[in-house]
Amino acid sequence: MNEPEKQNVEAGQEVLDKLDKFDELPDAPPKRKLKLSWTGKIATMIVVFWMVIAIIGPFIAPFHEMDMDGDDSFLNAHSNEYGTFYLGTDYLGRDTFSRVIWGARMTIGISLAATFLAYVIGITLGIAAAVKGGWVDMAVSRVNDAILALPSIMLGLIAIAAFGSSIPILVIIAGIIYASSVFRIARALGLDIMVQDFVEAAKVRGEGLWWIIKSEVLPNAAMPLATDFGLRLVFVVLFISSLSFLGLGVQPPQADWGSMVRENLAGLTYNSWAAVWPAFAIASFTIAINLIVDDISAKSGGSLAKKMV
Amino acid sequence: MKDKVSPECKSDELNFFDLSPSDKCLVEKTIQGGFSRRDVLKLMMVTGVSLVTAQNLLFTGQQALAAMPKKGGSVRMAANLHGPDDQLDPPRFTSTIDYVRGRAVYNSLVQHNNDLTTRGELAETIEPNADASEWTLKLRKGVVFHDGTPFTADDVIYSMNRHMGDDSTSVVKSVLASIQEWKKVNSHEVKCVLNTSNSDLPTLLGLYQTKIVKNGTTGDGIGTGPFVLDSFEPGVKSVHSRNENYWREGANLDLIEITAITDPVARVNALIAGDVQLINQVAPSAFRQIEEADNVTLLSTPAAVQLGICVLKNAEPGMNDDFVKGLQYIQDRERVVKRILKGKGTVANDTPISIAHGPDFCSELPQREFDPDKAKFHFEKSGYSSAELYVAPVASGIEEVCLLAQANCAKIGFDLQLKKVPTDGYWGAVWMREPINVVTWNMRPTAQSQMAIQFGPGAEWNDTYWNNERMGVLLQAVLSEIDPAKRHEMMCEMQTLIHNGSGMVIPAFTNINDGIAANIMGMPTVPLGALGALEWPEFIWLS
Amino acid sequence: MMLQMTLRRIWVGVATMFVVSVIVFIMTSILPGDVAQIVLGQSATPETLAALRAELGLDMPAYLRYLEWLGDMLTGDLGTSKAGGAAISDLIGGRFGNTMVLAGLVAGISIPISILLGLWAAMHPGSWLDRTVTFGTLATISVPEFFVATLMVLILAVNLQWLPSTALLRDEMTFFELLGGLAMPIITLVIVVSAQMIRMTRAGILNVMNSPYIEMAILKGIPRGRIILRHALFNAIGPIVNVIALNLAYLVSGVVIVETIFSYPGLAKLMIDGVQTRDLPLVQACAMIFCGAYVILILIADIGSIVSNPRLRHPK
Amino acid sequence: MNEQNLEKLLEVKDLRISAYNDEKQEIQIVKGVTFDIHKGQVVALIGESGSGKTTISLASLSYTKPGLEFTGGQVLLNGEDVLTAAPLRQRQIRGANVAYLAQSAAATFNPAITINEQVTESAVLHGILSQEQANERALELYHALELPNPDRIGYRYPHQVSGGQLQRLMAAMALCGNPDLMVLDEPTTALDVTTQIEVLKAFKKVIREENSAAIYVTHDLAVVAQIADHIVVLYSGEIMEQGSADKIINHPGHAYTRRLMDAVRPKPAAGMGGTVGAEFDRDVPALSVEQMTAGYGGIVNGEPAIPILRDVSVEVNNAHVVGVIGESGCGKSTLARVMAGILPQASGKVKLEDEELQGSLNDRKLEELQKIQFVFQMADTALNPKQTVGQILGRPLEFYRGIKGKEKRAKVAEILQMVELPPEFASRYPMELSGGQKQRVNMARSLAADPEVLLCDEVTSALDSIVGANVIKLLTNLRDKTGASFVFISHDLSTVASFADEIVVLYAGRVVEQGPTDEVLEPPFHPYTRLLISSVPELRIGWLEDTMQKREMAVGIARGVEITAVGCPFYNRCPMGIDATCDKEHPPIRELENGHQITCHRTVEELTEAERETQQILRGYEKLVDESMKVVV
Repeated sequence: MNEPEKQNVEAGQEVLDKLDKFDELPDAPPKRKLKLSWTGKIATMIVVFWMVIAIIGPFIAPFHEMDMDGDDSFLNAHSNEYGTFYLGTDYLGRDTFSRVIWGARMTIGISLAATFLAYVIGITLGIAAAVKGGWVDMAVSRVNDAILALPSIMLGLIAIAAFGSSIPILVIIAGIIYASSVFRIARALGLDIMVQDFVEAAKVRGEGLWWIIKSEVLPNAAMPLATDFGLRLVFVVLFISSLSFLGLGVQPPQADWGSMVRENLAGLTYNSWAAVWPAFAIASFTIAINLIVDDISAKSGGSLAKKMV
Repeated sequence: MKDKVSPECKSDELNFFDLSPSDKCLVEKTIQGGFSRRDVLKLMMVTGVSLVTAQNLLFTGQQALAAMPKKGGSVRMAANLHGPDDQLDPPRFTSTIDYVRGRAVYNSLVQHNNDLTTRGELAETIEPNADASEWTLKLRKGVVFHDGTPFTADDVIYSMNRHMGDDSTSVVKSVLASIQEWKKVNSHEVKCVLNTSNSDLPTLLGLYQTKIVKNGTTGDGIGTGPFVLDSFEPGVKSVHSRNENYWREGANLDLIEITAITDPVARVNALIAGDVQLINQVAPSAFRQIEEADNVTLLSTPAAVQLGICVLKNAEPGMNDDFVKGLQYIQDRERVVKRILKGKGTVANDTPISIAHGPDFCSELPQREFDPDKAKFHFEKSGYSSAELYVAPVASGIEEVCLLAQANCAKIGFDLQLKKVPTDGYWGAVWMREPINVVTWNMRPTAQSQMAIQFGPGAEWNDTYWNNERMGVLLQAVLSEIDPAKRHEMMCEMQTLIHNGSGMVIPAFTNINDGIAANIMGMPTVPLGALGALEWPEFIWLS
Repeated sequence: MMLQMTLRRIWVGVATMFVVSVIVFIMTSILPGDVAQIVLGQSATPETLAALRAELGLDMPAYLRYLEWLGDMLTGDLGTSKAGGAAISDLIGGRFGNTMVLAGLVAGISIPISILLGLWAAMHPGSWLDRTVTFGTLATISVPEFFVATLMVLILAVNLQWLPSTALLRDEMTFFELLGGLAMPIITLVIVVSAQMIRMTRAGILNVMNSPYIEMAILKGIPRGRIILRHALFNAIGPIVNVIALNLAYLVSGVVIVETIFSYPGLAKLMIDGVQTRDLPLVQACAMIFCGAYVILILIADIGSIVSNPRLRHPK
Repeated sequence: MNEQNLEKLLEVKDLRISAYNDEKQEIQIVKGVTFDIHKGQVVALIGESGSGKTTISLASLSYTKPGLEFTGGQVLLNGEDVLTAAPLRQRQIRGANVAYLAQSAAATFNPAITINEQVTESAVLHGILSQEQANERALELYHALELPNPDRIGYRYPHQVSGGQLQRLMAAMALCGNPDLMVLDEPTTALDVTTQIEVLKAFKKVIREENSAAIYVTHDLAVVAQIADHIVVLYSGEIMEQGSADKIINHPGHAYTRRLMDAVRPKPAAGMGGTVGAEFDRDVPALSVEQMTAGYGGIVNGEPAIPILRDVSVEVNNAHVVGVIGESGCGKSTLARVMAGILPQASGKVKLEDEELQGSLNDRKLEELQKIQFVFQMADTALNPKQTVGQILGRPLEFYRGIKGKEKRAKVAEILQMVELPPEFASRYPMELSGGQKQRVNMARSLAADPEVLLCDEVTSALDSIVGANVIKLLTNLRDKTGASFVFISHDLSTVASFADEIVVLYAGRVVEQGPTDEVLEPPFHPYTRLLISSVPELRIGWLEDTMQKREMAVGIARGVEITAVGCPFYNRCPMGIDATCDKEHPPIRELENGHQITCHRTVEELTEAERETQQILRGYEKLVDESMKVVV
């Protein structure tokens, strides 16, 4: 055969060698690590900041949350023999700055705890309902609907009136109430994961239900569930604060941001910022959390949508 | 009957009629001349009169000027609470909004004056017998109910009997327990037979709940009052229009609407925005807001509304007197009045009697001061290092009082935990049950009744379970004591007993703080309750 | 198909309502104090309490009271308020109207706004507009609604005096007076509910944007607008209507704070009052209404997603 | 034919496309590709997954998948560079000038919009046609593409029509706007052989009629041979060789091309079946199914509401490979699922060795489960994306055999070796593997249980030809190594034929023919088997044409499959059906030598005779066709 063909064959030969080593190109690039956008990075910093405050807050706060050392209520920044009130005082002449710092622990603590609880309950029941089906599903779903149908504030009101409003109670109440919406998602996810081939494969192998849930269903449900975490968290914070609107919520003098907004609303008229700072704190924290979540669960739909003309 | 208020002991409550002619005319002029009431107040403050007095002065002034009230106009009042349990049935009245509706629709037999004296309303005269154990009431003639039926003794007997008997669910049943029976003498005269002598009966007949309803009715809103009920939706509002054939001169306003705005901030905003003209329960944090606004006034009536902490004497830790002492000494009373009540209140001396009770107030009793060291000492002596205080926002300021106490306790190393509970169910589940809880009492017209209700041995509402025989003897004796000096002595002894022995911690009395539109004239100031004990519907007018 | 599922839904709804009534009953019965105590309040005495309880029939065992209530309920009798003695149908009547009016107006304004903004954001993912919308909605979600409301009142009512600070209605109001009177609560609620609906619309659309048929549409040279409106929206409608339904349910039952601040006589506040006065029949009645509303809304949402999904509409 | 004197429609010049990973490193996907397309010409891009063939084809629409970027070169459409065109212009090009046919029509049709709207929308939006014209145009295309009831199909929704029809409708969608160029991306890969023929036929027809140019992307040379004028052979983003179809098919220069050609399996015929060493023989079959009926929905006295299989009897002898063949929907997967116990049978028996198995897998004993392993069709969905290969393979070891820790790791490595994957793959996640590698892992998982019977459901049908061939090779080795029996289910007769010892032909839930491979692939055939065999494309230009002729006489197979309770299910498609018999009575089983069975009303003689005639006529046609081909060239 003539020259070029020969080269061709040689060229081809090395390809063949490659092929014998099953050199097939992967369908997808290796598992991508979590990449944060610049908003995500800023958000992370904010969250970390608040976390730190939540932990060390009480030690760095110039005043104790219960000290009424300000010259008068609803003053703007001033200082006196007790110290300096950087953000002014609240309706009782307490230092807003210190209370915001103290409040971080309370607010973040409660909301995170409650949200996690909500997820534990919601996922457990949701998956259980999805996997077991039948009357279990029916019963759990109805109770769930009932909780969704009743105004959460009322549920909180009743529970607190009945059991008092200690922090554990608050966490449990909020946890249960918001478990209902987690349940909806978890159940839906569970239903369509259960019909996946790899779950069927496990069944054919004769695996037990629990093993299937823990090693097949949960790992695959994790991410979609996480995307909802941010909003849940916001709702819990707001729920606690709306309880404080009805005069319940956390125990005085403990500061939680929601109640602080509530207590100091009257100050708005004297252009006192006592109500604005905690509101700002809530917003910054919750928004940050959500930006991170948005980042993690970045919808690839976006990338395709960008190709629209 | 005797006038309980003599000028000298009302030293700080200057009355319009005590003014010099020039001042009189100044006040008249300013009021007619449509000056904003703030101007007037400022003006008077300058002349060195306390704000309280000045306002008082202003109102009495207006009442004096009732000669030229204007007819017409309508006002809307927003109370602090309402709900599906709103009532038109007097024996069941429990909240301000019920009281004011009752005041608009019905009449009582007796009516209170600003100075806490009484005058007949549907009763023309009220005559006691020698030992004040049987009273004869001559009823007004020519009074008709809104539906045209004439008012007679039967209506009185029927209405008053609803507060008596085993199956009575009247809120004031036990207050009226001293009444044995009502006798009809003739169509317009009745006798009230008591089982003990009680010279204060008239005040009892002027309670919010002792309204006269039509014989056989249970609060369908048909009364003899200055306003006819147009519409009533529990928990929403009621509308009333002037009763044109009222038995006396009658109301000035054409229409009043009575509703409630439960959110304190919103309530004040509504007043300033002009959506409502009268509000009660103005929170201290809103005083400045109202005072700064031109179109509204803060009406702050000094009264003996106690902000009390009950320490049960029949339980731990209240049994221990030192504990109570500690809690009493840790109260920073000046600060409570100055900071929490923004000056709209008076320092209390751990007794329920305030200067507002006039001569019965024991000014000799030394004031208990804020003294952390004494408190520390007593707490340590008591052996307690912590306690749990149940708080519900039953009165504006009470929660803050507790917070302040807590802060101060913390400073002397005593751990006073606050347990906040909802107001609903508080009276049933917490008050008089939990070892330490908070309480407030509306001012009673007489010091005797005030103390009897709360400290009478075995009294229904002895909310510290402090039963002192001597107290009981005195409470009974004082009713039949005529000599002012002796009477005052007894009063003092009782207050001293309470001050030293009872489980009550009363750091301060709060004024009754209401907000009213500036163009409201002739506002009564009876200190027995919000908005002049709700006497306003019949008397106010718009300038 | 559609009928079956509608019937099933209704059946489920009834079941839910029953569960709700039981839950409400149990919860209210664990509350401290009863109607009598609340009504008599501070001035209660053992005798008066006993008398009142007898009068209100509170002396019979709890489960009997529940069964009695259930019986009346099934015969369409809501009973009378234990606290006030008024007929519950009267108590609820007007307020039901009010709630519906407010919810209706808010929905009428917020739903179009939300969907438009959501679509617009989804149409330009990553654009400044998208970022503003996402951020703005987050900001509004995360601030307590009473803060928003009070701020509104201070600005619009107290300072500028443009709008009434409260929604005190008169019976003889024209529609526009009504609109004016309700302006404040409407604005507040629109802000509160829109945020979430916008987010969900956006997310829902972007979710669908992964699908091959969207890529196909792009490769067919379909303009952006049509891709979103015709190709994406129709497939994303299910989750969107679901969120809308949940938000409407919230507007019916959950707006107690707004009702309180603007002292607007609606059902949510009534129920809270009911709870606070331990007025079981009243609470139950409200609970039934809320649950009913919830069930109906979800039903509508489901039907909506069926109509939007041919697979369910025309099975093979 | 000589291409120079035809004017160029599309010129691809040194095209380069890259992806960027998280570290912003450039990964070249297309490395400088150059080729031309002339008017009326069909150019095939052939290569395996990862060869960049789809990426290149999309470049003609100036489109890249998200994450990819054009990094060099030009794509000139009628002399205009589409890569640098303004966005709006690009939008016009898409749909108006260049139309795209995706691989899976089922996924690329919008489920919420009627077919007609989707077919016409592009043409209308680009202002090429008015809605009315577009509708007419669509209608004639439906006719041209030989779609069933063309007047009404437009009003239906995608989920209401079959895959093959959707594929053709997609063609209509592309052609509606009279594009200059069509891009067909693996349009027949997912289809049954019988359907594939129909679709190919339709495509070729319209392309000829419309005289439009096309890029045909595929990995299957046999298909290319039927439709392409010019062939470009790609491997990992580079052109190996290109040239006219005739040159590449008949005189392939490049070794890789030959490699591709080897992967094209020979036409199934006798003498291909494997042979089993005697050492594995046993007297009882490893697995057997007797008189089994199965289906979905409630079961009333042995009759399921929706029957899928009807009294099927199959024996799987030890160390034998039983190939189950049939069109999609014939119930071959169901058969496997019943064997595995995923779907309990309605009546009949399933036996392992000779003890009977419970219907539901919940009732089966652990060792029974272990002995029968099921290999799922789609490796992508059958492997948990959140578990590493190590975990996936480790689990059965631990679960069945209690192997843990170090030993487990060692065993996993061993198994990976067995399926010819490097041990270090143990740490990878499924999404980091290629299709073929996934499929190997998928099988390895079953092997890990060290089973007696492996049920392989379409394990090769999703794979490229070469990869598929390798997998088959692997299976054969495994069979010889482990001595396990295989039930190999596929719609691709030639794949089955290439290594099954016995073949079971299923049609509409009934066994129409079964027996040793050699017997089954030799006349006499059951008419359906005949149909299958003749549908397998040959690597021969012009094959499609003469098969078409055969079709004409052998009655269109376009007619849908009907699952009938009485009579022969194949009746309505059978060229030699006997009216009033085949449709009324259940056909008898005709026993031939060594276990060969044909279920048909026709006698063996009749069948043999028919076959002979067919061959004669065929030879006649082949002459004719050769003529016609000459004319074309």
